[in-house]
Amino acid sequence: MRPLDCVIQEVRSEAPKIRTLRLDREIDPAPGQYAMIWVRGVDEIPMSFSGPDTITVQEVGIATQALFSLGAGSSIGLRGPLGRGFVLRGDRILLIGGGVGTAPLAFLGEQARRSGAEVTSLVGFRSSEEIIFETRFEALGDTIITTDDGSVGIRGRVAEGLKQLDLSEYSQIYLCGPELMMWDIISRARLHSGKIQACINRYFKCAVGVCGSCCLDPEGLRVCVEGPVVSADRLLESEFGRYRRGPTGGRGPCRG
Amino acid sequence: MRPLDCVIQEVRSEAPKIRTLRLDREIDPAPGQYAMIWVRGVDEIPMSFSGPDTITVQEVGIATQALFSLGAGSSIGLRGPLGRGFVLRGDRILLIGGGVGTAPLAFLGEQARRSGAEVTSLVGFRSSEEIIFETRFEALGDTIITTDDGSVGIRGRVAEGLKQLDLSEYSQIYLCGPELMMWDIISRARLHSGKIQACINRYFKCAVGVCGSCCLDPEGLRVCVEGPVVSADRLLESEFGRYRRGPTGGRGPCRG
Amino acid sequence: MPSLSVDVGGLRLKNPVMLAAGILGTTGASLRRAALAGAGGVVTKSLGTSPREGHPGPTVVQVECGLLNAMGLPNPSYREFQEEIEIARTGGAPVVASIFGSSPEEFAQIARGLKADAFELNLSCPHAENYGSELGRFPAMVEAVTGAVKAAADAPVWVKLTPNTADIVELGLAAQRGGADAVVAINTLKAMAIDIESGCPILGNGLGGLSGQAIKPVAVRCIYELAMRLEIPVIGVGGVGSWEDAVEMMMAGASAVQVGTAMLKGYGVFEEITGGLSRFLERKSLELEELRFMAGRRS
Amino acid sequence: MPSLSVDVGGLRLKNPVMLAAGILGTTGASLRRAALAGAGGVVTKSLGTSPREGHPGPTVVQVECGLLNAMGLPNPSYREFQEEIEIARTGGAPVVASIFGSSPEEFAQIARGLKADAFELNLSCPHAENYGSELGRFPAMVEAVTGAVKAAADAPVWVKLTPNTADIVELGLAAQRGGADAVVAINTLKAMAIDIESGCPILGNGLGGLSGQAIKPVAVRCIYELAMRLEIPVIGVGGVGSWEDAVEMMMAGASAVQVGTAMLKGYGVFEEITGGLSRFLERKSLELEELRFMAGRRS
Ligand SMILES: Cc1cc2nc3c(=O)[nH]c(=O)nc-3n(C[C@H](O)[C@H](O)[C@H](O)COP(=O)(O)OP(=O)(O)OC[C@H]3O[C@@H](n4cnc5c(N)ncnc54)[C@H](O)[C@@H]3O)c2cc1C
Ligand SMILES: Cc1cc2nc3c(=O)[nH]c(=O)nc-3n(C[C@H](O)[C@H](O)[C@H](O)COP(=O)(O)OP(=O)(O)OC[C@H]3O[C@@H](n4cnc5c(N)ncnc54)[C@H](O)[C@@H]3O)c2cc1C
Ligand SMILES: Cc1cc2nc3c(=O)[nH]c(=O)nc-3n(C[C@H](O)[C@H](O)[C@H](O)COP(=O)(O)O)c2cc1C
Ligand SMILES: Cc1cc2nc3c(=O)[nH]c(=O)nc-3n(C[C@H](O)[C@H](O)[C@H](O)COP(=O)(O)O)c2cc1C
Ligand code: FES
Ligand code: FES
Repeated sequence: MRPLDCVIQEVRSEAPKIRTLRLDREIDPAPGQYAMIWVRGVDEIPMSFSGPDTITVQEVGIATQALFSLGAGSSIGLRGPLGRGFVLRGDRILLIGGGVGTAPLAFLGEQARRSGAEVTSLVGFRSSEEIIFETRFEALGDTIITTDDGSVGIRGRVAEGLKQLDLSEYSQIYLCGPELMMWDIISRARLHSGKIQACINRYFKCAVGVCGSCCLDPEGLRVCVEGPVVSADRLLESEFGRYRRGPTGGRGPCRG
Repeated sequence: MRPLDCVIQEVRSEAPKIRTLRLDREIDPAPGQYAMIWVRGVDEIPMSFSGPDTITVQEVGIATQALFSLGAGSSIGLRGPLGRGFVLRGDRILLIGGGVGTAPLAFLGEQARRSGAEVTSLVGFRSSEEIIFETRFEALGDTIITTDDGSVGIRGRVAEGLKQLDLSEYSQIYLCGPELMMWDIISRARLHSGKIQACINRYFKCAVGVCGSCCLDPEGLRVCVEGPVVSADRLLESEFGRYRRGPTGGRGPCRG
Repeated sequence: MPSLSVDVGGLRLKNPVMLAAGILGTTGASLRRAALAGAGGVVTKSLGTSPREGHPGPTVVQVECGLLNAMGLPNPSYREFQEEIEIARTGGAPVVASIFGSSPEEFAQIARGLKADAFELNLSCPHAENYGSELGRFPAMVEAVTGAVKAAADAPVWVKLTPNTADIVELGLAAQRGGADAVVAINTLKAMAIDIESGCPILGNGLGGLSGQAIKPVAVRCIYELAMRLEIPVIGVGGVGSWEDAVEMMMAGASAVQVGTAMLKGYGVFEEITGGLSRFLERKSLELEELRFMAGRRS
Repeated sequence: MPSLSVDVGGLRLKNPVMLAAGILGTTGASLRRAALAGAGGVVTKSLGTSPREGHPGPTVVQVECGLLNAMGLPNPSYREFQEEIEIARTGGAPVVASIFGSSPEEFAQIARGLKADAFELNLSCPHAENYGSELGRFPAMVEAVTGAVKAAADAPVWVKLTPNTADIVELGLAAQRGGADAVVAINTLKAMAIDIESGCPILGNGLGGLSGQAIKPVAVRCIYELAMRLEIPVIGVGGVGSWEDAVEMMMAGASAVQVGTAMLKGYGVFEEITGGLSRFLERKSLELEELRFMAGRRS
């Protein structure tokens, strides 16, 4: 499939460096699936769907900056939906997210709610200004918010919020956020790793499973097509949380 | 489609220079459709189906000679079924054929009979030794045979047999044989040309409608894909019976 | 409705979608039929100095994403063909005579002896000994043949280039130096298919030329490279089967396109492509001319 | 069950179906996974002297009949990669290091510094400035690079050739003169795709390389031409996605084949191809070796 031309219908500011772009069509993604977004003349980068027709982008570098600056009426190229999304299991689910990683979880929660599941959310942000999707999560059910600076909700990392929850009550736990945050949660919730699905990031180039750029040690799991949603069981035995590869294919540290 | 490998199951001699080859599979042709038969290392030539899994070949030159000499167990390449075959119309049909051109007509007659049509046949050959498919035609219904030398049936060309028939009695008339024979019949049966379908020959190269080798003046009808069955109406306004093109694309006389 | 008419390489075409050489170009009637079906111009089968029957069959194989052919330049000679050109002309579109020879002199002889609205020099057929790309792979020969035909012909001269080369731009520049009014790119890619049941090469000639969808990305690249460097127009051919393909080729730099293998779908492709092209221009509020080499301006 | 094992270019492979260069070859783990999935051998991503990030995206576009890519030779440098090769080796199949450089010396430097079961010289990538086919299109350079690596390496040397040339046999003969143990044909065809909505070339690099089904007939032809003239083995690559494709390539003259784009279907392709190959040999009562260049003997 060649990149599909999509026109941005609406831009909504979520936080100082986070915006949601609504596209002119639904391409029927499952929550957790992503698209390769081609910012013409700049680069093509992976973005999760934050709704059936939206992506939510955080400005971190050249391509996200370029995408961030596009207004309604501008167009982008889109390859997607790609990869394997979250699989809904059971009727009492817990969403755990951090920062812009909350985007696919809000989408998932809304779909789960519609199909009758009970949804609890634990979402963390750096500070009150960076909180996004607060109303979306609150509309879903019980919501715990953490902020690093304590400006809203519980002070501290997302993991702080775990203390208020009994993980054994949930049929499935869904995770998305910075790698070290996810690693933190998974390590603490080892006992429940069989029911944790995490949406992870790796460096994607081809996004069709041939270039090898996104492969996870030691299995060689192709995250772009066999992920980005991966079970925590598998992650526990992998490089996840320890190192990741960059654009050269060389190993580097996991940030954030 | 690449040529399909077909193994010759059985070879039956029909006349001194005519043999029927039964292939190891039915590829579901309609009567009047043809296949391009690849005699490996020699050439690829068009052949009508004389039955669901048979072709009937007359030795006339290099490729037919090579095909003629193949025994059971040999294999050929086959592209087909190709082109538009005969369309059955009404329930009282007349078959008019000459020489090896009777092959697709016998196939058609058998199919028509099975679907309840009444079949009359008028078939001509040079001499008694060259008669083929006599029993097939006789099994179908009334059969008139002509031979040039009078050794069997009516003496003379096929057209001689027309005298014994009232063409207006037939719902449809099907024609196949040497071009001048077909032309002769069509000219004499002008009044009925609207209900005559003729299976004609032109020089086929590609057999998929792109090379232009088989095109009929003045419309540029691509006989390989829009034929080889063509209505006599159309033939009356064409080059048919006057000239035909050979392998160079240049015009030449119609033989036989 | 935006206008689709275009001036290209010395001809005015009512639309930029032509019939390619060697496709339904054996008879005047089939060429006329293409014109009546909406082609902006038609190119004949390649014509030589004397009659040729071409290679033994199979001459065509359908492969996964296109056609492989080794027709072997069958033609009744240019002398026999004049009559067909006259018939083709009654279709109302310019008739371009594709010609081939084994030397500049042979090309010139044909161009002198034949009347057509333009000549397209086949310096690119990949499977006929002594002809086509056997001459056309050498820039000096391309220049010499082009020059000889320009001197002999009283009609525009287009040069059809081979993609079976490390540098098609060199060949295009040679054609331009020789005085060509346009280049046509691309002819088929040298290719082969083998029947695995028998182990035999399928084409009667063994080697042949690949055309159709499979080669479009190669054609687009060649056109782009040529358009970037040449001053004369580029006519695009190779895998065009839809209006989107035609737009893509024009954005790569083509002033007009030709349709070959897609004629598998029948004569309706001309209206399909020109119709789609019109609607696209309308939707985008663009003139046809603005499409040309848009990709060069956007990269 | 007929044996599929084969000696090719200095290596013994348990079967003739390998993973192609640049395909799932960025990590030792993904290479090992291919070996465990049944590949007879695996080739790494091409490695250079220093780390490269490659071209900006899009680096890959799916076109009608294949893939267009311009990765731009991203790699962490050969030094960083030795560890990955060791991991790959635990898969039990030979690991071939694909290497690239801008001069015979650079190639030799890498071959001296890296341990692998064989080296494959990338003289054919069509879209990286100063590398690949920019060297590999010149026979003298192919010979010089091959010779330099042969002198430096203590493992077999394979030379991967570009089809973007008028005469691939010249390049193959140059590799042979340089002492190559095998040639690998073909790398991708230089190609391009344009987004018609925006008029922009799609690949970040503009130009890229076409692979997959589309190019198989070109690959088969190149292999046939090479097998006809070379004494060293030819390893076939380009559009192999089924056992029939593998048979066709071997009949064209390949001693072994590599699978690239067809990995789109997943790691199962190795078993699919080797399984089909076994059954074919059994049905035809043939030895693997008898397939090789059968088309040459049948034409
Ligand atoms: C499956 C998946 C889903 C994602 N979903 C979102 C999302 O919903 N919202 C969002 O804001 N971000 C998302 N990202 C991250 C986003 O792709 C990167 O932030 C973006 O690529 C950065 O590009 P840049 O040019 O702006 O930054 P750069 O300065 O180039 O890089 C910043 C960092 O982003 C990462 N990055 C850069 N390019 C890529 C790439 N091609 N693939 C993966 N990581 C890359 C690198 O780790 C790099 O260190 C997702 C990533 C993946 C893999
Ligand atoms: C639609 C169609 C159906 C046919 N069905 C039959 C059939 O059922 N039985 C049968 O015996 N014959 C049939 N033929 C005729 C048969 O194709 C030719 O007899 C055969 O091609 C001769 O090849 P050759 O090499 O033996 O003879 P050649 O010596 O090459 O030619 C003998 C004559 O056959 C004709 N011919 C040769 N090659 C071709 C070709 N590629 N296409 C068309 N005509 C050609 C030419 O007019 C030539 O003058 C059919 C032809 C067509 C077009
Ligand atoms: C059956 C066939 C015959 C051809 N004959 C000629 C020819 O005579 N002269 C020529 O210049 N090109 C010839 N070509 C090449 C086409 O004109 C065209 O360049 C090529 O097929 C690529 O375009 P396409 O993909 O639209 O077919 C032929 C192609 C085919 C498929
Ligand atoms: C995404 C991608 C990356 C590639 N990277 C390399 C490379 O690093 N080195 C190389 O020699 N060939 C590279 N190739 C070329 C392949 O190895 C192979 O020669 C080509 O793709 C044709 O085979 P295929 O049709 O099976 O893919 C790459 C191909 C693709 C599609
Ligand atoms: S990004 Fe290429 S294999 Fe995953
Ligand atoms: S045989 Fe080629 S068009 Fe009919």
